Amino acid sequence: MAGGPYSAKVMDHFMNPRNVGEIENADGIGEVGNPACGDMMRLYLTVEEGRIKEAKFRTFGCGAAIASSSMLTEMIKGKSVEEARAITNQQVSEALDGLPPVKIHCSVMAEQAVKAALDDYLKKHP
Amino acid sequence: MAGGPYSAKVMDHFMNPRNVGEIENADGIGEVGNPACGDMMRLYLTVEEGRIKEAKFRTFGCGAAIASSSMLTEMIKGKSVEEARAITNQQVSEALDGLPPVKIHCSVMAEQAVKAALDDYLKKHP
Amino acid sequence: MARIFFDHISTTPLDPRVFAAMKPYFTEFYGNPSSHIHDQGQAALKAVDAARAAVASLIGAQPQEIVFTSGATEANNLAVKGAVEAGGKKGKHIVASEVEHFSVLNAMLPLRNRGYEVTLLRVDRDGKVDPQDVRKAIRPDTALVSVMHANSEIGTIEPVAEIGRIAKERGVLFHTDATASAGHIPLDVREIGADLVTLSAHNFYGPKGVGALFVREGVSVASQIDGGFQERGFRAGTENVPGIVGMGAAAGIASDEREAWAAHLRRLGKKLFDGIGETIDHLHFTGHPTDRLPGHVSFWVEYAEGESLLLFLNVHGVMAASGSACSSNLRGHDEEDLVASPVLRAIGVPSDICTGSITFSMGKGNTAKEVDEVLGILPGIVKRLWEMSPTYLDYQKQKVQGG
Amino acid sequence: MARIFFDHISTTPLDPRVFAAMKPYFTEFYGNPSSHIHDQGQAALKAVDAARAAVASLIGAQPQEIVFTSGATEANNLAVKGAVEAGGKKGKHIVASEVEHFSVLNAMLPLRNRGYEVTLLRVDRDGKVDPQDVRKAIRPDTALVSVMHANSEIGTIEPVAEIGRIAKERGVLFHTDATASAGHIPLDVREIGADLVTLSAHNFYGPKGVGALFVREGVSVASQIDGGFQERGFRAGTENVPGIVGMGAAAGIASDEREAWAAHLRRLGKKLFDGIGETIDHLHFTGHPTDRLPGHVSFWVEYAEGESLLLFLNVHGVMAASGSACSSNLRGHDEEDLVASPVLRAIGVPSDICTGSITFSMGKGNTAKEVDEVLGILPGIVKRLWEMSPTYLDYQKQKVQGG
Ligand SMILES: Cc1ncc(COP(=O)(O)O)c(C=O)c1O
Ligand SMILES: Cc1ncc(COP(=O)(O)O)c(C=O)c1O
Repeated sequence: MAGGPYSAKVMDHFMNPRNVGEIENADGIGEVGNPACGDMMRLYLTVEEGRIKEAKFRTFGCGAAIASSSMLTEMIKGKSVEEARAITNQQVSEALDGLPPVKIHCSVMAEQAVKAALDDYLKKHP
Repeated sequence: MAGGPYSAKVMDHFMNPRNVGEIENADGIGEVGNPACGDMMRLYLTVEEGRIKEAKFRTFGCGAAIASSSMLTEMIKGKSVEEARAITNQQVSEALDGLPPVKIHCSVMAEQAVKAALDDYLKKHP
Repeated sequence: MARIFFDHISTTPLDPRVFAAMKPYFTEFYGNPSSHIHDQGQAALKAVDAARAAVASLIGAQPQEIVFTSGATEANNLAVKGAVEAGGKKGKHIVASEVEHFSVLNAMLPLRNRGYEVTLLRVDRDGKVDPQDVRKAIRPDTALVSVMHANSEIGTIEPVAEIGRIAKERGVLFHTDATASAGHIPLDVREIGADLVTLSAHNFYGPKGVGALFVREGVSVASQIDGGFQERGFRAGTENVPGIVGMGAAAGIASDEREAWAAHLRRLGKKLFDGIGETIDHLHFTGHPTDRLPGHVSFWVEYAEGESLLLFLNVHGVMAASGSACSSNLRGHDEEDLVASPVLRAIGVPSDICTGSITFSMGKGNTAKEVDEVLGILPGIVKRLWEMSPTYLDYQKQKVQGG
Repeated sequence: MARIFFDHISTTPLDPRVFAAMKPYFTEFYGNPSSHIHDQGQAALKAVDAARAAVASLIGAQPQEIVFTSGATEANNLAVKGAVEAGGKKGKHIVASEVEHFSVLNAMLPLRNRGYEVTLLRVDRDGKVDPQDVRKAIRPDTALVSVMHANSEIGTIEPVAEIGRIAKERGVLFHTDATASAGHIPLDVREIGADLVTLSAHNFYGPKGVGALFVREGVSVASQIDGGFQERGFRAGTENVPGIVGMGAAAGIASDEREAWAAHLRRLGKKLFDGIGETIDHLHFTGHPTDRLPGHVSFWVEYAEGESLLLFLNVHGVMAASGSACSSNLRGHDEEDLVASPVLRAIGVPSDICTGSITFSMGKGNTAKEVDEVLGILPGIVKRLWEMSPTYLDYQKQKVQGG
């Protein structure tokens, strides 16, 4: 394959996404985006002793959206709640060896998803 | 040669112009055109018993101008003064198998040259 | 792995016979047609004139009615801007369909800034313009009606002959963009009653970088690229001689073979259409069911996003297009450049779905075996995307709960 | 018979290495760069980007500063119309030299009709613009200065670096048409201080149908061909991929070999210049004696008309150009289309003579032997035309009488 518009890293996470699925009775669920905008991501977390134990996602969207979701779940697993909340879209994008400018919003969605899931977790576990 | 922008007939008369030269003591001389316009033609005639005996020309100008001059001299030789005066630029152009539209004025110049030369003849031989 | 090109609507492979015709005009006959005083220029000029005759013949035109351009986009700009500018101050109104290509729609933008008004005609769910709407839209100050011959995204063929008749009745110039149709379906400029017709060589197995505008004898357009005296003053600039020769050769081949291609493509199209319809749920075909380009199958799938579909198809060796502009403008500067396809919006595809549209456009070289391969590959890809999709999950749960 | 091409200013033969580089992009990699979601499109996009870098490198620019067009004429139109339109209402004045190509001069016509004013700079007898005249011509509302890099008809190189400095001082955009010079003489857009530079592939052994406009980073031009999202919005339309690849290849070769070509052509140019000067009376060279394109020799001969000279030269296998527009527009509709060359008028060649101008423009493939052949052929042709000319006859008689 000639590589497509995406980096090899993006294509790897797109074609072999890590942590696809859902978690029954998740500690936190974050949903961001909107299919009307072309992308929607739902992130499920379990948290144990202040650390993210498991992360799963389902995403409707383009290659960058799926790869950002997959990369995000890899990045947050094992991190403390505070560390996970500090993750920025730049970090997601860099971990994927970059995204085309028009696709930066996909990494932003990933950043927002983890924040939303952690908010949900804190609400449920005050 | 690929033919150039002109018909084979034009090219023949351009490369091997008939009747180039001048006639000492011509019976009539006609000069038309202007080098400033890119073309100038001078036609020399001798007339015997109301018929054109000899015709010679000198022309400064493009391929069409030289070919029209050459063709004209061929066409008028042996013609009566009246017949020569009746020659039109279309006849010159047709005899050359046509001229590009922008070069029609060259055949007009030929028609005008013979008229001017005949006027000169009539003035000198009233 | 399969290498299946099902994206002929974006461009077509150059026919090897066309390339053979072009070849001598690269290194052997390299003259500039304006230098026709010498042999090299003369050879170039003759070749351009021969190509002009071949292109004219493809669409029932006279050679002097063909103006060569750098492509369809330029031809559409020349048609739209050129016609209204040549029309002078009396015509300040343009009628066009809302499913025109960007090169028609965006060509009207600078005119709008200069005070021209535009009426965009709605289309029905199949993407068709109603000729009666054209009649209603024409005003006393209408300078131009522009309705495309066939839509590249959804394949629909527009009723151009009726529109041409109405435009003529009302004394208004009629332009049709035949980029997607020329060389593929019948196109006779007199039958259509068109004054201006856009053609593109690379859409019928000719080279990129060359197109043409048919300008009916007696119709005037204001030149948009000014300079020397080429193309009777309608379009300045040294001619793309090998490109024009290629367009002529492609037009000649299309004139001879178009019908055979169309028959072949209609068979492949039916096979693909039937197969997809049978194997994939939640699938909606787009465009007119019968009045459509041969070999063109377009649809959208619920709960699956178009770019992801295309990426997976490509990984499996199948090259196709998404109707969505999203994927076709990955090189844009920011999200603003990611706009949903106006065509899909126009035919009423829900906007949360329009990113899922796929266009399979087959060409003369495709085979039934390739259709089978695509039919084998597609369901798995759709399933995979569904399984990743939160909306599909919700739908499934709802279904279980609902009954 | 000799087949000697001395008309490289009209176009150059495609370098076989350029053709080899283009070839795969006709039939093997035929994708549309906008379809870069799949392999075919991706291959095309990569090729276009590589060519962009090569063209940029030829002129000291950044890749993103290169906008591909269909040729120099389109690039000149984009530069002139695009720059003043993007400048908005404040800039309503353009400064250009009177020896610009028609594609600059005529691009200003529609602007004039819309209220823009144009100051045409005079040139001296060698065809040079005086930079101080540029300074004087610039007004507070000047939007653009356009002065060409080198003149194709008379070979003169203009003082573009000084003009660029003045334009910059005054905060005015500077465009230079480098069609005749790029790939032949040094050209660095930063040194020149140009904001917009026109390039044409077929003038440096690349293909016809492709050119480029350098648009300095931060400078905006209003697009003239509207449609899709190609070329960062400056120029819509599917890219002429093989053509662009060819322009890139030609730029790469020119970067490497330009100096060697120029040395060779300067030698041939001197030989031709000296030989013509020695053997032909009543001959006047045109253009600057030293600041000129290598291998470019232009002149006029009294009492001999240019088209006839060219026709005879061609019959003897020598292909050249006349400065006169007469011969270059034999396809026009009527005599109105036969206008004397504005360049020759501008440098003060008497108008009854300007039809006699000849431009010999040599290329990298020409040889000293060919120069000898031309030197052998030319005097006989001139003599033959003189002997047919009534004005030469008068001159001879006058001379006899006078002395
Ligand atoms: C209907 C239609 N018109 C015009 C165009 C523009 O063609 P090009 O990009 O070749 O200039 C396209 C391109 O896809 C098209 O589909
Ligand atoms: C100086 C100059 N600029 C622009 C052009 C236009 O080039 P083209 O006809 O290739 O578009 C020419 C053509 O001869 C030229 O000499």
